[in-house]
Amino acid sequence: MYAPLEFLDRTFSLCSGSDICPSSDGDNTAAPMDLSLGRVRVPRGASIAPRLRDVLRDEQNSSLVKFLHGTTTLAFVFRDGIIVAVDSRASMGQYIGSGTVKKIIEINPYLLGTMAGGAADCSFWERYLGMRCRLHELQHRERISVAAASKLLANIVYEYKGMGLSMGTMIAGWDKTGPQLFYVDSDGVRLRGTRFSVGSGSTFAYGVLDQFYRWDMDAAEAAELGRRAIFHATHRDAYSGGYINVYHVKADGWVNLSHDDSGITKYAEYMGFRAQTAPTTASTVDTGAASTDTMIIES
Amino acid sequence: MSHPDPGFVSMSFDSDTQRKIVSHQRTWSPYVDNGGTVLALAGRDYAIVAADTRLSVGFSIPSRNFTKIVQLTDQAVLASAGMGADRQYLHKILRSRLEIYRYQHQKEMSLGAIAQLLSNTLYSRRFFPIYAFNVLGGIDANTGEGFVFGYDAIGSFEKVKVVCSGSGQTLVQPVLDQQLAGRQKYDVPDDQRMASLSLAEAIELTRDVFNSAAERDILTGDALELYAVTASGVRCERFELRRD
Amino acid sequence: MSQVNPLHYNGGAVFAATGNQCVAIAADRRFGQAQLTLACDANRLFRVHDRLVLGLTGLATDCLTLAERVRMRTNLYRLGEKREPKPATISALVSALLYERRFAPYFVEPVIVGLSGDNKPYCCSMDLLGTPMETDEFVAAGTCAESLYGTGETFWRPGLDPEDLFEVTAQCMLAALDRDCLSGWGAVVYVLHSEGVTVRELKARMD
Amino acid sequence: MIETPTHTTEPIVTGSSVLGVQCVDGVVLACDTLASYGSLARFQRITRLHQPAPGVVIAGGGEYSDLQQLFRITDNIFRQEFCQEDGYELSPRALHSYLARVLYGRRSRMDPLYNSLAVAGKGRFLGCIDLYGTAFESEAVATGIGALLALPLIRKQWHAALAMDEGVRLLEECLRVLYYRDCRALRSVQVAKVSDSGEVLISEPYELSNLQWKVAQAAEEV
Amino acid sequence: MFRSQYDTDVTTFSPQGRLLQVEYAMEAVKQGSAVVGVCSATHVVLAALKRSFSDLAWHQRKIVPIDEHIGVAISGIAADARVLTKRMRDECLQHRFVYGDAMPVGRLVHLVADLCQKCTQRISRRPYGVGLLVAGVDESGPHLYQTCPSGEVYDLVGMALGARSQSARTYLERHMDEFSSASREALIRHALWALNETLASAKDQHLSAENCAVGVVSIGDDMRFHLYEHEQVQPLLDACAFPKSGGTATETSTEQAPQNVTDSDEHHDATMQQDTP
Amino acid sequence: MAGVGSGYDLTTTTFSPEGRVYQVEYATKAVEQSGTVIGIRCVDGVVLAVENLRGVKLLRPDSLRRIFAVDRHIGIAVAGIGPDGRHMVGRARSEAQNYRSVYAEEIPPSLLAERLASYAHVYSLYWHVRPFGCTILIGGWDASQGPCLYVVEPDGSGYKYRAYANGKGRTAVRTALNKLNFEQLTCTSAVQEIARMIHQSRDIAKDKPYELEMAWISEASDHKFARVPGALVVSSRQAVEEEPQQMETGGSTASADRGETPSTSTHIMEES
Repeated sequence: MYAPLEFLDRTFSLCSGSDICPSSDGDNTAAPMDLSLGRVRVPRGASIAPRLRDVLRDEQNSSLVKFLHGTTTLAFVFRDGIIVAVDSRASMGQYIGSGTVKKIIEINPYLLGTMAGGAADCSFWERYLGMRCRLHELQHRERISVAAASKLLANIVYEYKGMGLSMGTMIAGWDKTGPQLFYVDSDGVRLRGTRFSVGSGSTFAYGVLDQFYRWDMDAAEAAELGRRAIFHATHRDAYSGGYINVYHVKADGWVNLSHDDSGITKYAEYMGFRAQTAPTTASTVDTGAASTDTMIIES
Repeated sequence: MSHPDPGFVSMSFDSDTQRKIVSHQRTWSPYVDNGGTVLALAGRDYAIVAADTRLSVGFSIPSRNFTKIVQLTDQAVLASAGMGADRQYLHKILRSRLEIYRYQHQKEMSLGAIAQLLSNTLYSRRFFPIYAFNVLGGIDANTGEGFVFGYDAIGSFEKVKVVCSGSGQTLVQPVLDQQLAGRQKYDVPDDQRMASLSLAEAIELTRDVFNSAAERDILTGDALELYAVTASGVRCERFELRRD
Repeated sequence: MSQVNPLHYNGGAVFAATGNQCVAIAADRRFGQAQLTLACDANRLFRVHDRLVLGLTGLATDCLTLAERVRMRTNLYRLGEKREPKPATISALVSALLYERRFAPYFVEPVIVGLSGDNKPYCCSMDLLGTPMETDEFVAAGTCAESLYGTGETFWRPGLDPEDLFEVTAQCMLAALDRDCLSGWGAVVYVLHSEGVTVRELKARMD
Repeated sequence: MIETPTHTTEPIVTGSSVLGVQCVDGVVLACDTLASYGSLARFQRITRLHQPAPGVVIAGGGEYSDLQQLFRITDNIFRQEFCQEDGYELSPRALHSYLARVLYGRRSRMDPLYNSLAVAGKGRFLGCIDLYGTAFESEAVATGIGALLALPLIRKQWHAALAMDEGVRLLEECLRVLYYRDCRALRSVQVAKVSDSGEVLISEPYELSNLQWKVAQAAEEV
Repeated sequence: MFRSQYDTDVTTFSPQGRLLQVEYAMEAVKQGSAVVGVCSATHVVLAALKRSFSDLAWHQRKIVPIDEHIGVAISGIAADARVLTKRMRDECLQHRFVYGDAMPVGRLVHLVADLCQKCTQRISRRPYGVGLLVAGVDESGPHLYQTCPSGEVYDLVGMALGARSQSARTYLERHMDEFSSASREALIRHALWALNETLASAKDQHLSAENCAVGVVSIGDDMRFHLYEHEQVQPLLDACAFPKSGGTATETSTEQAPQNVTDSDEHHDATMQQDTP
Repeated sequence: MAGVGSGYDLTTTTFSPEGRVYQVEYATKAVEQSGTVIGIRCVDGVVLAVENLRGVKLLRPDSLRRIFAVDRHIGIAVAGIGPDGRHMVGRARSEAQNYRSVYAEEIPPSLLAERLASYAHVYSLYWHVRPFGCTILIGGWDASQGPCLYVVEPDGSGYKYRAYANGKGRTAVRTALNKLNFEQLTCTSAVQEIARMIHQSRDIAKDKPYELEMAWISEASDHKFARVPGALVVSSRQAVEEEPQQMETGGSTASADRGETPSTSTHIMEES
């Protein structure tokens, strides 16, 4: 549009025309429906965000503020690649929103991301990261390095620093330089390392991980260590639990190793139930005959 | 219904209690919880999306017949609890976006694509969230199997077989876990725990849990709108609930 | 994050339900500090005598203190009255003990269950100031009270015999615990019936 | 960047309840003629009913300046319709949906029009919108304190064959109850009747009659 | 038209007070393949001849649904048409979003017309080179509108645009008074016959399932715009036995295998592809 | 005319040596192409009339529109390029609404005319836009001045008229207008006069069939913009068509030379 046309519109825009009070009649019309489609509509820092924050922090909105949070995730580099292990519980306050969340996000066949903190934040931005990595491959005709991918995520998140994003994520992958592991969080911290655990149960996981970690473990042993660390976190941390998912990042991409129930099977296997009698299955209680038997320990 | 929390007595250990008392002047909150419970469950070849029809503001009920469900396509139905105004806005936006999709693709949007669209729509308002707890249910076009999706307010979603949301969530979800998802059948392998109910049985179960929820949750009641999605299309039924 | 409310600090849940000449009370086993689980063998059910059980959940220190005070007052009662107290009596006692601390209350949600003389089930719960709520259906207390009300409302029905009452109580307890972070790690069910008490330990998720 | 405007975050000059009931031959709206300034009954002869076009009436409670702005908005809408001259007549339901979008738009800019509106129109249409933009249709509508005091009464008396005159009497009875109990209410009220075919009759303000002030127990015959 | 200095800028008046660039834009409408619209008291029918730009290419889209109750036939530069139809769809959705009901056809058409007019008064861009036949229904009944690059709007009972549409217009003018009471099938037949007229002069060419599209909207129960293309249009074609002899001297023998349709007498340079999809 | 082909008449930003802006004059030429448009201020209101030429036989009967409502008390008739006119009408409606949101009163036609004149004028100043190819007749009712008729020309000039005509048959109509006595002319009689003037200004052989579109802001429509009742229009048109004799001056398709200055007797102009 030629500059002079803007001048034309400005001189004759209606609000400047009326001298008494600038009736920006724009504010009375119904809010137009935003139809932008197709492109991923990345959230802008809404101009009303500052005032909104104290509203959202306001107590009676607490049920809104509580998005899905809490978790335990870990990842470590070892001789044969990277083991990534996570739990599967997402909680809203003390209520378990879901017990079957997939907290390892498959960014692409060579890159994994983990989810800790805001479930929506992590899944949205890591899915967005997957798109950016694909574009990188198309432009440079080679896979993006893990360092670059994690830097992309860190820069994106830094843009929204202070606006309430809550993410603690690990980017694990195998590129030309071998297995790489980065920790990126919503404060913009980005660290390269060999052993990380993130989430409310990370202290428990670190305890097991630090004690049994060795560089020259084989894949099975390393996976078991990861599984064990997550198990202890789920046992001790109230906000972790559900299933233990373990992935192994190898030269030719990641592999989904296991998906075990931590609360029952793994507890029985690792801690041995004090129970003497066979485990019971508590099945349907319906108006019909009470056909079930429940695990009974004669005290 | 949350346990009667002794508000006046709760000595909050919260570190920023001091700040809360200081910044006492209340900015106007754009949010209000109009309550309501929504539920979605799926069987082998059907999906049920149900919601009560009560709109409450504080302790009064301006409307006993406020639908919380919108039929997006003949294979996908969405229900939202939480704030009524945000719900109406969200449903209008999604209906328009689906219309545009039909223009561009000359076909209906698949259930999975709708799920992702809803997640992106919610997340695009990450810093001024749409206060709606959504459950999306429908039939997967190619496999013909029923699926439902549970959401939080800003778009984190998960593909499951049964989900409940809204003010009666804590009342209803454990019952569904136990009766339908069989989460307490500890020593049965995961993939065999799901009770396979027929559509009629599933409708019965839905009515039971809503009656229980209406007993204990003051924000749920009046009537139950139930949409049954099958390969042949969508059927809507309506049942009365407690009106007190 | 979760030490906001003292009633939820240590976690814990109690559920009680009545049946045909029997009553059951169940409690979880977790003792935690906010998100940290310290012990999986906490006991919340205090057996006053074979036909009366007091369940206490909430702030652990208050529960233990209150339990001891109830035990003391019950023993004085036995010495004075030379008979065992009826459930209603214990309810009144607990209610009075709580209201004494009206302006610095015990953060406890007691549940009193028992069988009176003619095996009539007694079931009562209170809030932390001692407001008695007697019912012949079921009661719930603790961090997952709503979930317990939900499951109770659907599964419980009047006139259950001891075996079925145990089954219903167990199902309600397990289903609710699996939806709550701060309760679980095992559960115990006491069933008081005419012939006596059966105590059973439930296998629950340990995460 | 200009400081975000914090306009009406708490109402100053306010109108109280608005009542509405759907009858078999039309819809009745009723409200008193008071705009209170806090606890001062300041403006006692204002109208909270407005007829922007034949066949539709809107009434509102809450911030009176915002209500006047809403009346202007509806006038503008119907003036545009007049100028279009294309035979498209904005239906009451379309106006209801439009006003819901306006209120939701203002709410989403954290600058709400602090009102709750009732929209009555031909074809027995009765809709309600609150300051958040929550819009719904119902056979009985009451805003403000009316939702607590009057709505139960209307719902109890309501039946499918309720005629408009009975509806007027019913709303008058509710206005009496409000006058008894709502300290922001006034005795002088206005009633609008919108018939099924669209004739609109807005009464002049009149005083409520036969009020009962005797203390209940002492009254021999009640 | 001798080359004069008044016909290069859209903002230049000629001494006779004409806007030549706008008139040239109206010519672009004639380059498009033929479209016909007819309107009765209860229905509006659009029929369009679809062109394909090589033996391998699919036939272009000439009839575009805008909303449940509105459809548009385009003639002229197809790319311009897509911009306008997309805008029309957005406006209809916006109206539904705000008012909750269908947008009146007249209001939408005048909005598009104002868009076209804007381009004729500013130098920053060329006018739209497309004419639209808008068929729709609303409370005031069925409507057929035509918009031109100049911003002119006509409320019509029938119209034909595009290449050799004059013959179709003469057909329509001759049967004008039969339209208002015509039934749905009769109206479709009129539209197809009119469309067929435009082919009369071109040798060995006739309407077939690939190159013909029909759009119908009615004020009946569903008030929806139905688009018939490919095999769905065949029964409509069969229903109207094209006149072998009489008025139009076409000997369109149906048993001839349908050749691919290339407008042999069409000449347009490669860059300015008319009606490219 | 001197300007043609001299190179001085290509943009609005070029003066010819003798000080004329030909592009603006060519714009007023465009106005004369359309059907005759007449506006008359009568004692009890203002009548606007347009001879809509039915260029296309397939048009829906009486669907052509050149008279638009701007507000409840103001109507605009457009002579010249229709779309340009609609653009002006859109602007007029926004001005009216803007005025109302500030002063909570209906906009006086004089002020609307002035605002539209300056809007049209700016389009005749810059090279990246072109002047409006239409003349706007603004008929309205003003509490203080009663009925009033304003006309805005493409060059941005706006004057108040007792009566005005433009378009194909303008010269014949203007001569007829001079004969009218505006002190007693009522709206209904004005309608009949207009029907006759338009009929006589047409050259039966060459001109296309036409539809008579009329609207007024009169006491009959209690000072609100309204279409003249169909019956009155039809009856006055039939009455005129039955009259045998022909007007002696033939159709005036020849475009009158723009040379005449606006102040000649054909325009009854008052200072606005």
